[in-house]
Amino acid sequence: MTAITLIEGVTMALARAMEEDPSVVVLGEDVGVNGGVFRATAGLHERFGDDRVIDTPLAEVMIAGMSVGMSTQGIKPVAEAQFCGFTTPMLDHIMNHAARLRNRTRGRMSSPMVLRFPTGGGIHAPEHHSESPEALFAHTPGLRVVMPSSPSRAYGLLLAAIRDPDPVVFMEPKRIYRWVKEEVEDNGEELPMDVCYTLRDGDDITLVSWGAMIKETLQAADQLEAQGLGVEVIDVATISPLDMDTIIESVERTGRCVIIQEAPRHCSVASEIAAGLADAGIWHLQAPVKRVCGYDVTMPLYRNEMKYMPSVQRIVDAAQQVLEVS
Amino acid sequence: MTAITLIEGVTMALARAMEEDPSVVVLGEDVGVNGGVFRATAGLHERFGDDRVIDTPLAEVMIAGMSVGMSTQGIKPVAEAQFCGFTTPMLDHIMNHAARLRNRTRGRMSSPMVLRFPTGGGIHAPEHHSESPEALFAHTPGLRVVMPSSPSRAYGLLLAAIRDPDPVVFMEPKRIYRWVKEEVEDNGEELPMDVCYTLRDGDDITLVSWGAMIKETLQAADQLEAQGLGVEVIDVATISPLDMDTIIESVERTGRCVIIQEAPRHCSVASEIAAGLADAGIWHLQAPVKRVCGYDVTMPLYRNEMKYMPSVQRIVDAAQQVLEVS
Amino acid sequence: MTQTVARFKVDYYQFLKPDGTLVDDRQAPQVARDFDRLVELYELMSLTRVFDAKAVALQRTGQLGTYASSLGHEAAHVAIGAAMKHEDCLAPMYREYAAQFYRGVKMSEVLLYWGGDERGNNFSGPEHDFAWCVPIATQCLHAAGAAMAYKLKSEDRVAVSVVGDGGSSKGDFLEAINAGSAWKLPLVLIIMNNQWAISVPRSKQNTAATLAQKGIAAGLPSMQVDGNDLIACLWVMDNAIEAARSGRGSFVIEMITYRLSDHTTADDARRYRPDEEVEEAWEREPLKRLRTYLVNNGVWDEDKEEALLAECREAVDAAVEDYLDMVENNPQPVTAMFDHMFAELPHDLIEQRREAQRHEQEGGQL
Amino acid sequence: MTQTVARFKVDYYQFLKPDGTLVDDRQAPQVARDFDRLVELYELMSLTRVFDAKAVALQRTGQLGTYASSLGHEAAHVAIGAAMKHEDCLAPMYREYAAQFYRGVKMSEVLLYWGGDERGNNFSGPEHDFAWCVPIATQCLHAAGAAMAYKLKSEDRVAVSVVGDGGSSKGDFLEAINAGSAWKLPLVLIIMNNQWAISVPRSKQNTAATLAQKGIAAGLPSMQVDGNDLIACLWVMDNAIEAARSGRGSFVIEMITYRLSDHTTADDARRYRPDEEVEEAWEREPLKRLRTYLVNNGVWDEDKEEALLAECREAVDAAVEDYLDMVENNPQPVTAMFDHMFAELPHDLIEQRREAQRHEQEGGQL
Ligand SMILES: Cc1ncc(C[n+]2csc(CCOP(=O)(O)OP(=O)(O)O)c2C)c(N)n1
Ligand SMILES: Cc1ncc(C[n+]2csc(CCOP(=O)(O)OP(=O)(O)O)c2C)c(N)n1
Ligand SMILES: [Mg+2]
Ligand SMILES: [Mg+2]
Repeated sequence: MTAITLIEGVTMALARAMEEDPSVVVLGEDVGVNGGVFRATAGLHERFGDDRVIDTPLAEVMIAGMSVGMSTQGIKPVAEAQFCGFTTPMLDHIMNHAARLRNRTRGRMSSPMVLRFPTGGGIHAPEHHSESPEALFAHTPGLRVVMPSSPSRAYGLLLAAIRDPDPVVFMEPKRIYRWVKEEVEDNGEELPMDVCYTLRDGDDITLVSWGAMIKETLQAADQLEAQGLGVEVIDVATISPLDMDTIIESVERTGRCVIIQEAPRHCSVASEIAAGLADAGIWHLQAPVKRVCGYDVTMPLYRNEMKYMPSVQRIVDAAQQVLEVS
Repeated sequence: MTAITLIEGVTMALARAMEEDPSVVVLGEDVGVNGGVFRATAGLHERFGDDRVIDTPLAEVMIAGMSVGMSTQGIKPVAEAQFCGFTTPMLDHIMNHAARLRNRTRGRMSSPMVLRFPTGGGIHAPEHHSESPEALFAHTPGLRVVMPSSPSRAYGLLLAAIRDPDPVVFMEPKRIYRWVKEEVEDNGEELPMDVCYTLRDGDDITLVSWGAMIKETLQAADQLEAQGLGVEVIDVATISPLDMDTIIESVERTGRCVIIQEAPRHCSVASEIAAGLADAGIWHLQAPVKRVCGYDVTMPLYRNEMKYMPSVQRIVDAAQQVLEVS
Repeated sequence: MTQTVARFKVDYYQFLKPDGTLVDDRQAPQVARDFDRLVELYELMSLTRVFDAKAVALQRTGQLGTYASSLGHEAAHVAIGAAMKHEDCLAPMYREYAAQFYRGVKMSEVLLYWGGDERGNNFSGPEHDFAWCVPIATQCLHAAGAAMAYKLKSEDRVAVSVVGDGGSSKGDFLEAINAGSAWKLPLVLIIMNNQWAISVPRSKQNTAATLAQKGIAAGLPSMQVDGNDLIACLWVMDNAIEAARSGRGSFVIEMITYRLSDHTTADDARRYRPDEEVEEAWEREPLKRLRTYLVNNGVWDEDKEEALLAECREAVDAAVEDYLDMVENNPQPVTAMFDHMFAELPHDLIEQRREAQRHEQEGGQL
Repeated sequence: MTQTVARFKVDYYQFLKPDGTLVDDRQAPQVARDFDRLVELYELMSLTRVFDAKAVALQRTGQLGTYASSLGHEAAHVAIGAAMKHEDCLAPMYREYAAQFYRGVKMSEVLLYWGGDERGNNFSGPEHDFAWCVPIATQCLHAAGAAMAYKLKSEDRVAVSVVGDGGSSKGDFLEAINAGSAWKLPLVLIIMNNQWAISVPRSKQNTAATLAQKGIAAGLPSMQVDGNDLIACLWVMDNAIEAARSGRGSFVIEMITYRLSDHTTADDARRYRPDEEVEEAWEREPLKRLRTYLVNNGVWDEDKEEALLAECREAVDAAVEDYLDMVENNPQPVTAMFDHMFAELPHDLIEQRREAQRHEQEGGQL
């Protein structure tokens, strides 16, 4: 067992899944010899060959549509979109077919496929490389949406995603691809795709986040804890289905909640969580539910991208605002 | 002045806009000689000819992409997607270009275009004809999203949309295309695209909805009022930007709110409104905020579609639940 | 300096003329003499036409939702079904009933589907066949994916997809052609050129001489065939499918036919096309010419025709009964909309399912 | 019966061989003798190459973000720029700097863009030209839309778009071809076939003989040209653009060149392509052959070359200075991300803008 990064957790899960199930194929632009532009599929082509690790023509509609087709005929496609911004042309096949095939045919057919892609900002990339479109997928019935924030969750959740009998959208927070190393055993153990992961316990306030923002959320938690506060940190990780129970149970204790996401706020995952609290969680709330989000503007080019994303300071500010309410 | 239906309001606004601005063109599948599958563009081809009312090849990506292109070069495209389900292939150009052009070029270019399409269920149509994708558009920075629920709002808001210097997604609730007739003067007066429309005043509960669900919402309000309750009914109408002020101001008085939408609940417009209440509206809330939505499943084929959509009964039930809390 | 680096052509195939005689006796393919096969397929074409009329009538009387008629396409459709093996995969658009009937789909299932009941998609045809596909042309990429799966698994199977003249303008179709070329997939793509995409005529899709030549974009063998000529359709389909099966890659076939009906029952074609055009098209329709040919060759006659039609009507009536029985006496419960979303219902849907059930029991209706 | 209903071909154009001599003196077009134009364009090609090296160096030293080099494409790019009129519209992909320089875009603006500053897109080129386009091939439909606008307004303007060999597989490009055909748009679509789409070789995009033949799908005139031969590129572009301008519809041109650099500075091409291939490609690169030709014709020499390079370096250095001055001394405030979202800031963004401003003043940074 060696310490690995999040992206190495992805690669390890891919290799494991391909090893254990010959129907698993990886496809996408530059996933083959090149090993993916982030190296997520590094080594797989050498190990599994042309028929299992497939460089495609440059055509996202095709990648998505053919993945749907393959998935109905005994192949398990794990398709890569090179960047989050290039999933948009895939939405038609993902939303209108992958998410619907089982229901459409009353179970006769299904579309067990994984769409994985790097998401989020902060790596000084060009336009369309830094978005956080999880809400688009999460709003679509029939899809599971997953975003790990640690090497072990990347490994365990991707294994679960690939083994799942239904389509899974697996979003990889590329800003933290190589943030921390963690000891992860390549034991083939998957993690559940329908629970939130509580990273820290605390009784004064609940911080809810996922993906790369977990980094700033934990840093904000450090600052708040240094002030003697008990901060509960929840990594949503599985965005759809959303485990509101864990969040509500936490807010039941803390009475206060701040939700942190990189995506714009309007009609977002953060909105969903806040709405859940406004319903089933209302009696526990001792303060407004604050959402610290990307602004409702286009993700700026890289010189200003960090000013777009929630900073530790913005999270701490929001938490303090919420904590001030008595 | 004659009484017209909602769809006639659409047609009247299109004709008016084309009359007053020669750069306005209507394009889409079957919008020409056929006058649109719902007759929204009826008579326009005859009146304005081939160059202003354009039947396109069957290619949604092309319609969206060319509309973006035209809009940058002095033409004002009003593109029709034949049904809501066929906007998905358009999302790439709408989200990644129309919504971004002005910002991308620091104002040098812009994409003043309108994408209009019939939305929602209840007319016994096949699959992909009955969806409510407003959240997808509303989550995207740079787009205005509008959905009228009356003939006069259809007329006034579509005029505003066409005259707006930025891209507008104009969703037409087809179930109520011909629900009521209203006297609407063809006076060229537009309506503001950033306010909610309060349809009824009341002090006991606020019902918030938009589009075709306004019909059931008003019917539910009737039932509640028959019980002696004061029901405020707000038609959101302009989904993005969302006028939370009007909603919060109402809830300040009523303390109770039910949000009704046809779309699935997860990460939806209803979620956004509830989240807004959980933040700025929290001190006014005397009860949980309930969302009565389509279920988080694929819109069923027509035999069961009415069981998918919020019924008057479900709205009344939710309202009563909220009203019972003391 | 100029140098021609590539040359291409599109051939057109027709064996049976509209008047029911062969274009050229000596050049007719073997299938033109396979009367057992031709009679079998003629019978299925006839059944389809009877079915079609009934379905339209059901819609007119409020017993069926919007229905897309296949009137005029019977030869092309039946040839597609007849050329395929069971293990091949069909990714249809929405009107290829004759192809599907050949492959085992029941008439009652077609009715269920257009009757607004998902169970129609859970049909008796090959379970690996795709359901009807509403988002135009997307089915072509599903077929390409299926073909890719067969290729990866070294299975001798072919995927077949059908798209309309309108749908052939869509990127999905064009990307499917490219995929077929990139991986030499066992894939047959058929453009069913019935001259209209709802109200938009073929001439507005583009100004090219043929639609078949779209295959040339990716170097695929591309041809046109008279889609009202069963013999030509069979010959072209048989050859393409077996070539695809034996590893010779993908094919693009434009079948030229005519949509004799409205686009669907929700359409009124008189708004946009002249009656004369339709009348003229009736001259070329597929059943009459085949019947003439069969009669001329002594394998068909008035009595057989009458018996067949009676049989067809009976079969169709039985199918209608099955359909109505299903939707009236055995409707889907509200829970059905939850139960097939996932292999296992996630926690959030368990709750919503319960709510829906409660509302149904309370008789909650709009 | 078989009947050939359509025939097509793709021609390849080359006038100037890699060794700097003409393929055939007598067949060379007039532009081969227009030495003023050729020298002017050679100078711009040289400037672009110097600029390119500098941009890569800036990225390596952390002063620029990811940068897409145009090394090896200079002839093709400059010909595109030179063949267009100011009022024509260019919808580029992301590396056609030489075309854009010709049209007035400043080097400092290119740097600003890759330096992560939107102001680079607000460039000094024609204000109706599109900005660099990241979502591959989408620009082709914007060009088609622009062409449609010109057609509707009866303006004698042409829209030009460029797509890569990779990008030519995408539905957007294929739908743009179809649109060009459907409406006979004044549109020139260029496939810049530089043999690689990041790590994916041309041969994996499809197995067709040419990429140009994609135009045949919609009946457009389609041709190949040696993209390293300025004379051929100019000749083909001049002709296509003027034909498009005079109402003869759309054209598809495959320019055959080679990406001599990594895909972008974020890429390491040694991972996937052999050095020998690149070395071999250097033999065919566009500058050397043109220089040889100009020298052979007595319009260029060593001194001029040296003076030119010195001039280029100076101009590039000045551009770098402008760029760095802009981002260092005049950076965009946080409010810039709000101020161009809409013509008029909606109420929800007014609030968020205030919040962002407050955070910036507090020095809020990640
Ligand atoms: C993506 C998409 N856009 C629009 C429609 C609406 N629509 C249904 S059928 C049709 C015309 C199809 O014409 P064609 O492809 O020629 O097939 P045909 O119906 O003539 O057989 C249209 C526009 C759709 N179903 N899908
Ligand atoms: C829709 C889309 N998919 C993927 C990418 C990522 N990407 C950027 S450049 C590139 C390769 C482009 O190759 P080609 O079209 O041949 O142009 P070249 O870079 O060689 O000039 C890819 C895959 C993108 N920008 N857009
Ligand atoms: Mg058709
Ligand atoms: Mg390339």
